[in-house]
Amino acid sequence: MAAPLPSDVGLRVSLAVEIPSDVAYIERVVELVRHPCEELAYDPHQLALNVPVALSEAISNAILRANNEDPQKRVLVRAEVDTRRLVVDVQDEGEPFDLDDNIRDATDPENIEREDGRGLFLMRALMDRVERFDANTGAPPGNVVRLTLSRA
Amino acid sequence: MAAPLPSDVGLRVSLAVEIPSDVAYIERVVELVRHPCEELAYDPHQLALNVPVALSEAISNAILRANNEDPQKRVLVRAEVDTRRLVVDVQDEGEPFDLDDNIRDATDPENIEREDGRGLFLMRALMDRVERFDANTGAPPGNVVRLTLSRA
Amino acid sequence: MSFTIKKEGEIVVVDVEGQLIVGNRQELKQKVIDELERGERKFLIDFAQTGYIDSSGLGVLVSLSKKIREQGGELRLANLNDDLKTLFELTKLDTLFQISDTRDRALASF
Amino acid sequence: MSFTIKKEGEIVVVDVEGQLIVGNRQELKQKVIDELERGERKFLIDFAQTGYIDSSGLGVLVSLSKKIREQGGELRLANLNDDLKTLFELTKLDTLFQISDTRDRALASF
Ligand SMILES: Nc1ncnc2c1ncn2[C@@H]1O[C@H](COP(=O)(O)OP(=O)(O)O)[C@@H](O)[C@H]1O
Ligand SMILES: Nc1ncnc2c1ncn2[C@@H]1O[C@H](COP(=O)(O)OP(=O)(O)O)[C@@H](O)[C@H]1O
Repeated sequence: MAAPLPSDVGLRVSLAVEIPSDVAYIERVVELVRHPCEELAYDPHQLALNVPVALSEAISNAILRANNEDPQKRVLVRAEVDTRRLVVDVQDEGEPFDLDDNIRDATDPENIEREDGRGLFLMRALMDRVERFDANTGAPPGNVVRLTLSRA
Repeated sequence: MAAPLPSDVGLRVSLAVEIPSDVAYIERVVELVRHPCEELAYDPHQLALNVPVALSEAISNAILRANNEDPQKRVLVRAEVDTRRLVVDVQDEGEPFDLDDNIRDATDPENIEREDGRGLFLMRALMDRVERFDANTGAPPGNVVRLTLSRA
Repeated sequence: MSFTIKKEGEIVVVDVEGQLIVGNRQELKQKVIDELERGERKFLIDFAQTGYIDSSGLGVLVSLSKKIREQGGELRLANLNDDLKTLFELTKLDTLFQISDTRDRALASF
Repeated sequence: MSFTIKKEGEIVVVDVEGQLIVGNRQELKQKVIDELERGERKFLIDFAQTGYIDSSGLGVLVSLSKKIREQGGELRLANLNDDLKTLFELTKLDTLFQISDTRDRALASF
Protein backbone atom coordinates (compact mmCIF):
# COMPACT_ATOMS: atom_id res chain seq x y z
CA MET A 1 0.00 0.00 0.00
CA ALA A 2 1.19 3.50 -0.76
CA ALA A 3 2.01 5.99 2.00
CA PRO A 4 -0.75 7.72 4.00
CA LEU A 5 -2.35 10.76 2.44
CA PRO A 6 -2.79 14.23 3.85
CA SER A 7 -6.47 15.14 4.18
CA ASP A 8 -6.50 17.77 1.46
CA VAL A 9 -5.65 15.76 -1.62
CA GLY A 10 -8.02 15.62 -4.51
CA LEU A 11 -8.72 11.94 -4.49
CA ARG A 12 -12.36 10.96 -4.61
CA VAL A 13 -13.73 7.46 -5.16
CA SER A 14 -17.29 6.48 -6.01
CA LEU A 15 -18.30 2.88 -5.96
CA ALA A 16 -21.55 1.12 -6.79
CA VAL A 17 -22.18 -2.57 -6.25
CA GLU A 18 -25.36 -4.43 -7.02
CA ILE A 19 -26.03 -7.85 -5.50
CA PRO A 20 -28.85 -10.37 -5.30
CA SER A 21 -30.62 -10.75 -1.94
CA ASP A 22 -28.23 -13.36 -0.59
CA VAL A 23 -26.21 -12.92 2.61
CA ALA A 24 -23.31 -14.79 1.03
CA TYR A 25 -22.41 -11.56 -0.80
CA ILE A 26 -22.11 -9.35 2.26
CA GLU A 27 -18.47 -10.00 3.13
CA ARG A 28 -17.36 -9.29 -0.42
CA VAL A 29 -19.29 -6.02 -0.65
CA VAL A 30 -17.89 -4.91 2.70
CA GLU A 31 -14.40 -5.57 1.41
CA LEU A 32 -15.09 -3.63 -1.80
CA VAL A 33 -16.12 -0.56 0.21
CA ARG A 34 -13.46 -0.96 2.91
CA HIS A 35 -10.60 -1.11 0.43
CA PRO A 36 -10.80 2.47 -0.95
CA CYS A 37 -11.08 3.70 2.66
CA GLU A 38 -7.86 1.85 3.37
CA GLU A 39 -6.20 3.36 0.28
CA LEU A 40 -7.30 6.77 1.57
CA ALA A 41 -5.62 6.00 4.90
CA TYR A 42 -8.66 5.85 7.16
CA ASP A 43 -7.94 5.01 10.79
CA PRO A 44 -7.26 1.28 11.38
CA HIS A 45 -10.12 1.04 13.89
CA GLN A 46 -12.52 2.51 11.36
CA LEU A 47 -11.29 -0.02 8.82
CA ALA A 48 -11.52 -2.98 11.19
CA LEU A 49 -14.64 -2.11 13.17
CA ASN A 50 -16.81 0.88 12.23
CA VAL A 51 -16.97 0.44 8.47
CA PRO A 52 -17.30 -3.34 8.21
CA VAL A 53 -19.74 -3.82 11.09
CA ALA A 54 -22.08 -0.91 10.31
CA LEU A 55 -22.10 -1.76 6.62
CA SER A 56 -22.74 -5.48 7.26
CA GLU A 57 -25.72 -4.52 9.39
CA ALA A 58 -27.21 -2.24 6.76
CA ILE A 59 -26.76 -4.80 3.99
CA SER A 60 -28.12 -7.70 6.02
CA ASN A 61 -31.20 -5.67 6.98
CA ALA A 62 -31.73 -4.87 3.29
CA ILE A 63 -31.45 -8.55 2.35
CA LEU A 64 -33.33 -10.08 5.30
CA ARG A 65 -35.75 -7.43 6.59
CA ALA A 66 -36.60 -5.53 3.40
CA ASN A 67 -36.14 -7.99 0.53
CA ASN A 68 -36.92 -11.15 2.54
CA GLU A 69 -34.16 -12.94 0.65
CA ASP A 70 -36.27 -12.82 -2.50
CA PRO A 71 -33.77 -13.76 -5.24
CA GLN A 72 -35.58 -11.45 -7.69
CA LYS A 73 -34.91 -8.44 -5.47
CA ARG A 74 -31.58 -6.64 -5.51
CA VAL A 75 -29.57 -4.61 -3.06
CA LEU A 76 -27.64 -1.63 -4.35
CA VAL A 77 -24.71 -0.27 -2.39
CA ARG A 78 -23.24 3.08 -3.40
CA ALA A 79 -20.25 4.59 -1.63
CA GLU A 80 -18.53 7.94 -1.94
CA VAL A 81 -15.14 8.08 -0.25
CA ASP A 82 -12.73 10.93 -0.05
CA THR A 83 -10.11 12.03 2.42
CA ARG A 84 -12.78 13.70 4.56
CA ARG A 85 -15.56 11.18 4.80
CA LEU A 86 -17.30 8.03 3.72
CA VAL A 87 -20.96 8.10 2.71
CA VAL A 88 -22.59 4.75 1.90
CA ASP A 89 -26.15 4.29 0.67
CA VAL A 90 -27.71 0.85 0.97
CA GLN A 91 -30.84 0.59 -1.14
CA ASP A 92 -33.40 -2.21 -0.84
CA GLU A 93 -36.75 -3.01 -2.50
CA GLY A 94 -38.78 -3.27 0.69
CA GLU A 95 -41.62 -1.38 2.37
CA PRO A 96 -40.76 1.87 4.14
CA PHE A 97 -39.78 1.55 7.80
CA ASP A 98 -39.03 4.07 10.51
CA LEU A 99 -35.50 4.10 11.88
CA ASP A 100 -36.27 5.60 15.28
CA ASP A 101 -39.26 3.32 15.90
CA ASN A 102 -37.13 0.27 15.27
CA ILE A 103 -33.92 1.10 17.08
CA ARG A 104 -33.58 -0.55 20.47
CA ASP A 105 -31.10 0.14 23.26
CA ALA A 106 -29.09 -3.06 23.11
CA THR A 107 -27.53 -2.34 26.50
CA ASP A 108 -30.87 -2.19 28.33
CA PRO A 109 -31.00 -5.13 30.80
CA GLU A 110 -34.26 -6.19 29.13
CA ASN A 111 -32.52 -6.55 25.78
CA ILE A 112 -29.07 -7.72 26.66
CA GLU A 113 -29.85 -11.43 26.44
CA ARG A 114 -31.82 -11.10 23.21
CA GLU A 115 -30.39 -12.79 20.15
CA ASP A 116 -31.47 -10.09 17.69
CA GLY A 117 -32.10 -6.35 17.57
CA ARG A 118 -28.54 -4.99 17.76
CA GLY A 119 -28.18 -3.98 14.11
CA LEU A 120 -29.53 -0.43 14.04
CA PHE A 121 -28.06 0.17 17.50
CA LEU A 122 -24.57 -0.73 16.25
CA MET A 123 -24.98 1.32 13.07
CA ARG A 124 -25.80 4.37 15.21
CA ALA A 125 -22.93 3.65 17.60
CA LEU A 126 -20.32 3.11 14.88
CA MET A 127 -21.26 5.81 12.37
CA ASP A 128 -21.45 9.59 12.72
CA ARG A 129 -24.86 9.58 11.13
CA VAL A 130 -27.50 7.03 10.05
CA GLU A 131 -30.45 8.19 7.94
CA ARG A 132 -33.28 6.58 5.98
CA PHE A 133 -34.88 7.94 2.81
CA ASP A 134 -37.35 6.67 0.24
CA ALA A 135 -35.41 5.54 -2.81
CA ASN A 136 -36.27 7.55 -5.91
CA THR A 137 -36.71 4.48 -8.09
CA GLY A 138 -38.88 1.33 -7.93
CA ALA A 139 -42.48 0.62 -6.92
CA PRO A 140 -42.59 0.25 -3.95
CA PRO A 141 -39.70 2.72 -3.91
CA GLY A 142 -37.61 0.87 -1.33
CA ASN A 143 -35.45 2.31 1.43
CA VAL A 144 -32.10 3.99 1.22
CA VAL A 145 -30.17 3.70 4.47
CA ARG A 146 -27.33 6.22 4.47
CA LEU A 147 -24.28 5.80 6.69
CA THR A 148 -21.85 8.69 7.12
CA LEU A 149 -18.45 8.52 8.80
CA SER A 150 -15.79 11.22 8.99
CA ARG A 151 -12.29 10.00 8.27
CA ALA A 152 -10.20 9.70 11.41
CA MET B 1 -10.46 -13.05 0.34
CA ALA B 2 -13.69 -14.90 -0.28
CA ALA B 3 -13.86 -17.91 -2.59
CA PRO B 4 -13.77 -17.50 -6.38
CA LEU B 5 -17.04 -16.67 -8.08
CA PRO B 6 -18.74 -18.42 -10.94
CA SER B 7 -19.07 -16.16 -13.98
CA ASP B 8 -22.84 -15.80 -13.80
CA VAL B 9 -23.34 -14.10 -10.46
CA GLY B 10 -25.02 -10.75 -10.25
CA LEU B 11 -22.14 -8.77 -8.84
CA ARG B 12 -21.35 -5.56 -10.64
CA VAL B 13 -19.00 -2.85 -9.42
CA SER B 14 -18.68 0.69 -10.74
CA LEU B 15 -15.87 2.87 -9.59
CA ALA B 16 -14.95 6.47 -10.31
CA VAL B 17 -11.77 8.15 -9.14
CA GLU B 18 -10.74 11.71 -9.80
CA ILE B 19 -7.13 12.81 -9.36
CA PRO B 20 -4.99 15.86 -10.00
CA SER B 21 -2.47 15.66 -12.87
CA ASP B 22 0.33 14.19 -10.77
CA VAL B 23 1.98 10.85 -11.51
CA ALA B 24 2.29 10.18 -7.77
CA TYR B 25 -1.38 9.14 -7.81
CA ILE B 26 -1.11 6.48 -10.49
CA GLU B 27 -0.17 3.54 -8.31
CA ARG B 28 -3.04 4.21 -5.93
CA VAL B 29 -5.63 4.48 -8.70
CA VAL B 30 -4.36 1.27 -10.27
CA GLU B 31 -4.79 -0.48 -6.93
CA LEU B 32 -8.33 0.91 -6.56
CA VAL B 33 -9.34 -0.55 -9.93
CA ARG B 34 -7.37 -3.79 -9.53
CA HIS B 35 -8.96 -4.66 -6.21
CA PRO B 36 -12.57 -5.20 -7.37
CA CYS B 37 -11.18 -7.33 -10.23
CA GLU B 38 -9.41 -9.41 -7.61
CA GLU B 39 -12.61 -9.72 -5.56
CA LEU B 40 -14.33 -10.89 -8.73
CA ALA B 41 -11.66 -13.55 -9.16
CA TYR B 42 -9.98 -12.33 -12.32
CA ASP B 43 -7.02 -14.39 -13.48
CA PRO B 44 -3.80 -13.74 -11.48
CA HIS B 45 -1.91 -12.73 -14.62
CA GLN B 46 -4.58 -10.20 -15.51
CA LEU B 47 -4.33 -8.83 -11.97
CA ALA B 48 -0.54 -8.68 -11.95
CA LEU B 49 0.19 -7.66 -15.55
CA ASN B 50 -2.63 -6.73 -17.94
CA VAL B 51 -4.72 -4.52 -15.68
CA PRO B 52 -1.98 -2.61 -13.82
CA VAL B 53 0.32 -2.03 -16.79
CA ALA B 54 -2.34 -1.02 -19.33
CA LEU B 55 -4.07 1.22 -16.82
CA SER B 56 -0.81 2.87 -15.70
CA GLU B 57 -0.05 3.67 -19.33
CA ALA B 58 -3.45 5.23 -19.95
CA ILE B 59 -3.29 7.33 -16.78
CA SER B 60 0.26 8.49 -17.32
CA ASN B 61 -0.55 9.54 -20.89
CA ALA B 62 -3.53 11.49 -19.56
CA ILE B 63 -1.34 13.23 -16.97
CA LEU B 64 1.79 13.78 -19.08
CA ARG B 65 0.68 13.91 -22.72
CA ALA B 66 -2.80 15.42 -22.43
CA ASN B 67 -2.80 17.49 -19.23
CA ASN B 68 0.94 18.35 -19.28
CA GLU B 69 0.99 17.91 -15.51
CA ASP B 70 -1.07 21.08 -15.13
CA PRO B 71 -2.20 20.91 -11.48
CA GLN B 72 -5.50 22.62 -12.43
CA LYS B 73 -6.38 19.80 -14.80
CA ARG B 74 -7.88 16.55 -13.57
CA VAL B 75 -7.91 12.96 -14.68
CA LEU B 76 -11.09 10.98 -14.22
CA VAL B 77 -10.95 7.19 -14.14
CA ARG B 78 -14.20 5.25 -14.35
CA ALA B 79 -14.32 1.47 -14.17
CA GLU B 80 -17.13 -1.02 -14.58
CA VAL B 81 -16.25 -4.50 -13.42
CA ASP B 82 -18.38 -7.59 -13.43
CA THR B 83 -17.70 -11.29 -13.71
CA ARG B 84 -17.51 -11.03 -17.50
CA ARG B 85 -15.33 -8.03 -18.15
CA LEU B 86 -13.58 -4.87 -17.06
CA VAL B 87 -14.15 -1.60 -18.89
CA VAL B 88 -12.07 1.39 -17.77
CA ASP B 89 -12.40 4.91 -19.14
CA VAL B 90 -9.53 7.33 -18.55
CA GLN B 91 -10.59 10.90 -19.26
CA ASP B 92 -8.18 13.81 -19.65
CA GLU B 93 -8.54 17.52 -20.45
CA GLY B 94 -6.21 17.55 -23.46
CA GLU B 95 -6.47 18.12 -27.22
CA PRO B 96 -7.82 15.26 -29.32
CA PHE B 97 -5.25 12.78 -30.60
CA ASP B 98 -5.44 9.80 -32.92
CA LEU B 99 -4.69 6.40 -31.45
CA ASP B 100 -3.60 4.67 -34.64
CA ASP B 101 -1.39 7.53 -35.75
CA ASN B 102 0.48 7.46 -32.48
CA ILE B 103 0.89 3.76 -31.84
CA ARG B 104 4.34 2.44 -32.72
CA ASP B 105 5.53 -1.14 -33.06
CA ALA B 106 7.82 -1.33 -30.04
CA THR B 107 9.40 -4.54 -31.33
CA ASP B 108 10.58 -2.97 -34.60
CA PRO B 109 14.43 -2.96 -34.59
CA GLU B 110 14.26 0.80 -35.20
CA ASN B 111 12.33 1.33 -32.01
CA ILE B 112 13.66 -1.28 -29.66
CA GLU B 113 16.38 0.90 -28.16
CA ARG B 114 14.11 3.92 -27.76
CA GLU B 115 13.36 5.06 -24.24
CA ASP B 116 9.74 6.05 -24.91
CA GLY B 117 6.85 5.10 -27.14
CA ARG B 118 5.82 1.74 -25.66
CA GLY B 119 2.65 2.93 -23.87
CA LEU B 120 -0.06 2.58 -26.52
CA PHE B 121 1.67 -0.54 -27.82
CA LEU B 122 1.45 -2.20 -24.41
CA MET B 123 -2.15 -1.09 -23.92
CA ARG B 124 -3.07 -2.78 -27.21
CA ALA B 125 -1.08 -5.89 -26.35
CA LEU B 126 -2.50 -6.28 -22.85
CA MET B 127 -6.16 -5.37 -23.40
CA ASP B 128 -8.80 -6.92 -25.62
CA ARG B 129 -9.71 -3.50 -26.93
CA VAL B 130 -8.38 0.08 -26.73
CA GLU B 131 -10.54 2.94 -28.02
CA ARG B 132 -10.48 6.74 -27.93
CA PHE B 133 -13.53 9.03 -27.84
CA ASP B 134 -14.12 12.72 -27.33
CA ALA B 135 -15.30 13.24 -23.76
CA ASN B 136 -18.81 14.67 -23.59
CA THR B 137 -17.84 17.34 -21.07
CA GLY B 138 -15.27 20.15 -20.98
CA ALA B 139 -13.96 22.66 -23.54
CA PRO B 140 -11.76 21.37 -25.07
CA PRO B 141 -13.71 18.19 -24.48
CA GLY B 142 -10.72 16.04 -23.65
CA ASN B 143 -10.10 12.41 -24.57
CA VAL B 144 -11.62 9.29 -23.14
CA VAL B 145 -9.37 6.28 -23.59
CA ARG B 146 -11.38 3.11 -23.04
CA LEU B 147 -9.72 -0.18 -22.12
CA THR B 148 -11.73 -3.40 -22.27
CA LEU B 149 -10.62 -6.78 -20.94
CA SER B 150 -12.65 -9.98 -20.70
CA ARG B 151 -12.28 -11.80 -17.42
CA ALA B 152 -10.11 -14.87 -17.68
CA MET C 1 -14.07 -18.14 7.04
CA SER C 2 -13.97 -21.31 9.06
CA PHE C 3 -14.42 -22.76 12.51
CA THR C 4 -11.94 -25.25 13.91
CA ILE C 5 -12.91 -27.33 16.90
CA LYS C 6 -10.34 -28.92 19.21
CA LYS C 7 -10.52 -30.61 22.56
CA GLU C 8 -8.15 -29.33 25.29
CA GLY C 9 -8.68 -31.64 28.28
CA GLU C 10 -12.34 -31.21 29.19
CA ILE C 11 -12.73 -28.02 27.21
CA VAL C 12 -14.05 -27.67 23.67
CA VAL C 13 -12.08 -24.88 21.98
CA VAL C 14 -13.44 -23.22 18.85
CA ASP C 15 -11.20 -21.03 16.70
CA VAL C 16 -13.06 -18.49 14.58
CA GLU C 17 -11.01 -17.72 11.46
CA GLY C 18 -12.21 -14.69 9.52
CA GLN C 19 -15.57 -13.07 10.09
CA LEU C 20 -18.42 -14.22 12.33
CA ILE C 21 -21.42 -12.82 10.49
CA VAL C 22 -24.92 -13.51 9.26
CA GLY C 23 -23.59 -15.68 6.44
CA ASN C 24 -21.82 -18.23 8.66
CA ARG C 25 -23.07 -17.87 12.25
CA GLN C 26 -25.48 -20.79 11.74
CA GLU C 27 -22.52 -23.06 11.07
CA LEU C 28 -20.90 -22.04 14.35
CA LYS C 29 -24.16 -22.50 16.22
CA GLN C 30 -24.67 -25.99 14.83
CA LYS C 31 -21.10 -27.09 15.55
CA VAL C 32 -21.31 -26.02 19.18
CA ILE C 33 -24.78 -27.50 19.67
CA ASP C 34 -23.53 -30.82 18.26
CA GLU C 35 -20.81 -30.86 20.92
CA LEU C 36 -23.30 -29.90 23.62
CA GLU C 37 -25.56 -32.78 22.60
CA ARG C 38 -22.56 -35.10 22.65
CA GLY C 39 -22.27 -34.21 26.36
CA GLU C 40 -19.63 -31.49 26.33
CA ARG C 41 -20.18 -28.71 28.88
CA LYS C 42 -17.11 -26.45 28.83
CA PHE C 43 -16.67 -24.23 25.79
CA LEU C 44 -14.07 -21.66 24.86
CA ILE C 45 -14.29 -19.54 21.72
CA ASP C 46 -10.95 -18.09 20.68
CA PHE C 47 -11.05 -14.95 18.54
CA ALA C 48 -7.31 -14.62 17.91
CA GLN C 49 -7.84 -15.09 14.18
CA THR C 50 -11.16 -13.29 13.86
CA GLY C 51 -11.79 -10.24 11.70
CA TYR C 52 -15.10 -8.62 12.52
CA ILE C 53 -18.31 -9.82 14.16
CA ASP C 54 -21.73 -8.46 13.23
CA SER C 55 -24.88 -8.25 15.37
CA SER C 56 -26.06 -11.67 14.27
CA GLY C 57 -22.68 -13.12 15.25
CA LEU C 58 -23.02 -11.49 18.66
CA GLY C 59 -26.57 -12.86 18.81
CA VAL C 60 -25.34 -16.40 18.24
CA LEU C 61 -22.81 -16.04 21.06
CA VAL C 62 -25.57 -14.84 23.39
CA SER C 63 -27.94 -17.66 22.49
CA LEU C 64 -25.23 -20.33 22.66
CA SER C 65 -24.19 -19.06 26.07
CA LYS C 66 -27.77 -19.34 27.27
CA LYS C 67 -28.22 -22.86 25.85
CA ILE C 68 -24.98 -24.05 27.41
CA ARG C 69 -25.87 -22.57 30.80
CA GLU C 70 -29.25 -24.28 30.67
CA GLN C 71 -27.34 -27.57 30.46
CA GLY C 72 -25.17 -26.61 33.42
CA GLY C 73 -22.22 -25.75 31.21
CA GLU C 74 -20.31 -22.59 30.41
CA LEU C 75 -19.14 -20.61 27.39
CA ARG C 76 -16.09 -18.38 27.76
CA LEU C 77 -14.26 -16.16 25.30
CA ALA C 78 -10.61 -15.35 24.67
CA ASN C 79 -8.34 -13.15 22.57
CA LEU C 80 -10.58 -10.25 21.64
CA ASN C 81 -8.51 -7.62 19.86
CA ASP C 82 -9.11 -3.94 20.65
CA ASP C 83 -11.82 -3.56 18.03
CA LEU C 84 -13.70 -6.65 19.15
CA LYS C 85 -13.39 -5.43 22.76
CA THR C 86 -14.93 -2.13 21.70
CA LEU C 87 -17.78 -4.04 20.06
CA PHE C 88 -18.46 -6.01 23.25
CA GLU C 89 -18.28 -2.86 25.34
CA LEU C 90 -20.66 -0.91 23.08
CA THR C 91 -23.24 -3.66 23.44
CA LYS C 92 -22.37 -4.33 27.12
CA LEU C 93 -21.84 -7.97 26.19
CA ASP C 94 -18.56 -7.74 28.07
CA THR C 95 -20.74 -7.95 31.19
CA LEU C 96 -22.42 -11.15 30.01
CA PHE C 97 -19.31 -13.15 29.13
CA GLN C 98 -16.18 -14.11 30.95
CA ILE C 99 -13.46 -12.88 28.62
CA SER C 100 -9.75 -13.74 28.94
CA ASP C 101 -6.84 -12.02 27.30
CA THR C 102 -5.11 -15.26 26.34
CA ARG C 103 -6.16 -18.76 25.50
CA ASP C 104 -4.05 -20.24 28.32
CA ARG C 105 -5.63 -17.97 30.88
CA ALA C 106 -9.08 -18.87 29.57
CA LEU C 107 -8.30 -22.60 29.73
CA ALA C 108 -6.99 -22.23 33.28
CA SER C 109 -10.10 -20.31 34.34
CA PHE C 110 -12.54 -23.20 33.98
CA MET D 1 8.47 1.39 -3.51
CA SER D 2 12.19 1.58 -3.02
CA PHE D 3 15.55 0.74 -4.53
CA THR D 4 18.26 -0.88 -2.46
CA ILE D 5 21.82 -0.83 -3.74
CA LYS D 6 24.44 -3.33 -2.58
CA LYS D 7 27.90 -4.22 -3.75
CA GLU D 8 28.62 -7.93 -4.41
CA GLY D 9 32.33 -8.15 -5.28
CA GLU D 10 32.66 -5.98 -8.37
CA ILE D 11 28.98 -5.96 -9.14
CA VAL D 12 26.47 -3.28 -8.15
CA VAL D 13 23.20 -5.03 -7.33
CA VAL D 14 19.94 -3.05 -7.27
CA ASP D 15 16.81 -4.54 -5.71
CA VAL D 16 13.57 -3.05 -6.99
CA GLU D 17 10.90 -3.33 -4.31
CA GLY D 18 7.35 -2.65 -5.50
CA GLN D 19 6.59 -1.00 -8.82
CA LEU D 20 9.01 0.50 -11.34
CA ILE D 21 6.85 3.15 -12.94
CA VAL D 22 6.70 6.71 -14.15
CA GLY D 23 6.49 8.01 -10.58
CA ASN D 24 9.81 6.53 -9.41
CA ARG D 25 11.90 5.51 -12.43
CA GLN D 26 13.87 8.79 -12.24
CA GLU D 27 15.10 7.77 -8.78
CA LEU D 28 16.39 4.44 -10.12
CA LYS D 29 18.06 6.17 -13.05
CA GLN D 30 19.84 8.66 -10.82
CA LYS D 31 21.04 6.00 -8.37
CA VAL D 32 22.56 3.89 -11.12
CA ILE D 33 24.13 6.89 -12.86
CA ASP D 34 25.71 7.96 -9.57
CA GLU D 35 27.37 4.56 -9.30
CA LEU D 36 28.46 4.69 -12.94
CA GLU D 37 30.07 8.09 -12.35
CA ARG D 38 31.76 6.70 -9.28
CA GLY D 39 33.49 4.25 -11.65
CA GLU D 40 31.31 1.15 -11.30
CA ARG D 41 30.86 -0.83 -14.53
CA LYS D 42 28.98 -4.05 -13.68
CA PHE D 43 25.31 -3.73 -12.79
CA LEU D 44 22.65 -6.25 -11.90
CA ILE D 45 19.01 -5.32 -11.33
CA ASP D 46 17.13 -7.94 -9.32
CA PHE D 47 13.35 -8.01 -9.77
CA ALA D 48 12.56 -10.67 -7.16
CA GLN D 49 10.53 -8.19 -5.13
CA THR D 50 9.07 -6.21 -8.00
CA GLY D 51 5.35 -5.83 -8.73
CA TYR D 52 4.75 -4.36 -12.15
CA ILE D 53 6.83 -2.28 -14.56
CA ASP D 54 5.30 0.25 -16.93
CA SER D 55 6.62 1.48 -20.29
CA SER D 56 8.57 4.30 -18.68
CA GLY D 57 10.19 1.80 -16.31
CA LEU D 58 11.17 -0.31 -19.31
CA GLY D 59 12.43 2.86 -20.99
CA VAL D 60 14.73 3.61 -18.07
CA LEU D 61 16.19 0.12 -18.23
CA VAL D 62 16.87 0.55 -21.95
CA SER D 63 18.53 3.93 -21.52
CA LEU D 64 20.58 2.84 -18.52
CA SER D 65 21.78 -0.19 -20.43
CA LYS D 66 22.91 2.04 -23.30
CA LYS D 67 24.67 4.52 -20.97
CA ILE D 68 26.47 1.73 -19.16
CA ARG D 69 27.56 0.08 -22.42
CA GLU D 70 28.91 3.41 -23.65
CA GLN D 71 31.20 3.37 -20.62
CA GLY D 72 32.31 -0.17 -21.40
CA GLY D 73 30.16 -1.65 -18.67
CA GLU D 74 27.16 -3.97 -18.61
CA LEU D 75 23.65 -4.09 -17.14
CA ARG D 76 22.09 -7.51 -16.53
CA LEU D 77 18.74 -8.52 -15.07
CA ALA D 78 17.59 -11.31 -12.77
CA ASN D 79 14.50 -12.85 -11.22
CA LEU D 80 11.75 -11.83 -13.60
CA ASN D 81 8.51 -13.54 -12.59
CA ASP D 82 6.22 -14.97 -15.29
CA ASP D 83 4.34 -11.71 -15.75
CA LEU D 84 7.48 -9.62 -16.04
CA LYS D 85 8.88 -12.18 -18.50
CA THR D 86 5.73 -11.78 -20.58
CA LEU D 87 6.22 -8.01 -20.51
CA PHE D 88 9.81 -8.32 -21.75
CA GLU D 89 8.73 -10.78 -24.44
CA LEU D 90 5.87 -8.60 -25.69
CA THR D 91 8.29 -5.71 -26.16
CA LYS D 92 11.16 -7.99 -27.35
CA LEU D 93 13.31 -6.45 -24.63
CA ASP D 94 14.24 -10.02 -23.69
CA THR D 95 16.49 -9.85 -26.77
CA LEU D 96 18.23 -6.70 -25.55
CA PHE D 97 19.08 -7.83 -22.03
CA GLN D 98 20.89 -10.76 -20.57
CA ILE D 99 18.35 -12.13 -18.11
CA SER D 100 19.11 -14.78 -15.47
CA ASP D 101 16.64 -16.86 -13.51
CA THR D 102 18.43 -16.40 -10.20
CA ARG D 103 20.61 -13.77 -8.63
CA ASP D 104 23.47 -16.22 -8.12
CA ARG D 105 23.46 -17.24 -11.74
CA ALA D 106 23.40 -13.59 -12.77
CA LEU D 107 26.32 -12.76 -10.47
CA ALA D 108 28.30 -15.72 -11.81
CA SER D 109 27.61 -14.66 -15.42
CA PHE D 110 29.68 -11.48 -15.32
N1 LIG E 1 -33.95 -2.10 5.50
C1 LIG E 1 -34.99 -2.38 6.32
N2 LIG E 1 -36.22 -2.58 5.81
C2 LIG E 1 -37.25 -2.85 6.61
N3 LIG E 1 -37.16 -2.94 7.96
C3 LIG E 1 -35.97 -2.76 8.52
C4 LIG E 1 -34.81 -2.46 7.75
N4 LIG E 1 -33.79 -2.31 8.60
C5 LIG E 1 -34.26 -2.52 9.84
N5 LIG E 1 -35.58 -2.79 9.80
C6 LIG E 1 -36.47 -3.05 10.96
O1 LIG E 1 -35.80 -2.69 12.13
C7 LIG E 1 -35.74 -3.80 13.01
C8 LIG E 1 -34.52 -3.72 13.88
O2 LIG E 1 -33.37 -3.89 13.06
P1 LIG E 1 -31.99 -4.27 13.73
O3 LIG E 1 -31.72 -3.34 14.83
O4 LIG E 1 -31.00 -4.33 12.62
O5 LIG E 1 -32.21 -5.70 14.37
P2 LIG E 1 -32.65 -7.08 13.71
O6 LIG E 1 -32.42 -6.93 12.23
O7 LIG E 1 -31.77 -8.06 14.37
O8 LIG E 1 -34.11 -7.23 14.07
C9 LIG E 1 -35.81 -5.01 12.12
O9 LIG E 1 -36.23 -6.17 12.77
C10 LIG E 1 -36.79 -4.53 11.07
O10 LIG E 1 -38.10 -4.65 11.55
N1 LIG F 1 -4.16 10.95 -23.61
C1 LIG F 1 -3.38 11.44 -24.61
N2 LIG F 1 -3.51 12.73 -25.04
C2 LIG F 1 -2.76 13.20 -26.02
N3 LIG F 1 -1.81 12.50 -26.68
C3 LIG F 1 -1.63 11.22 -26.32
C4 LIG F 1 -2.38 10.63 -25.29
N4 LIG F 1 -1.98 9.34 -25.16
C5 LIG F 1 -1.02 9.16 -26.08
N5 LIG F 1 -0.79 10.29 -26.79
C6 LIG F 1 0.17 10.50 -27.90
O1 LIG F 1 0.64 9.25 -28.33
C7 LIG F 1 2.07 9.20 -28.21
C8 LIG F 1 2.51 7.76 -27.92
O2 LIG F 1 2.09 7.39 -26.65
P1 LIG F 1 2.77 6.14 -25.92
O3 LIG F 1 2.76 4.99 -26.86
O4 LIG F 1 2.07 5.96 -24.63
O5 LIG F 1 4.28 6.55 -25.72
P2 LIG F 1 4.93 7.78 -24.94
O6 LIG F 1 3.86 8.30 -24.01
O7 LIG F 1 6.08 7.17 -24.24
O8 LIG F 1 5.32 8.76 -26.00
C9 LIG F 1 2.40 10.18 -27.11
O9 LIG F 1 3.72 10.62 -27.18
C10 LIG F 1 1.39 11.28 -27.40
O10 LIG F 1 1.83 12.09 -28.47
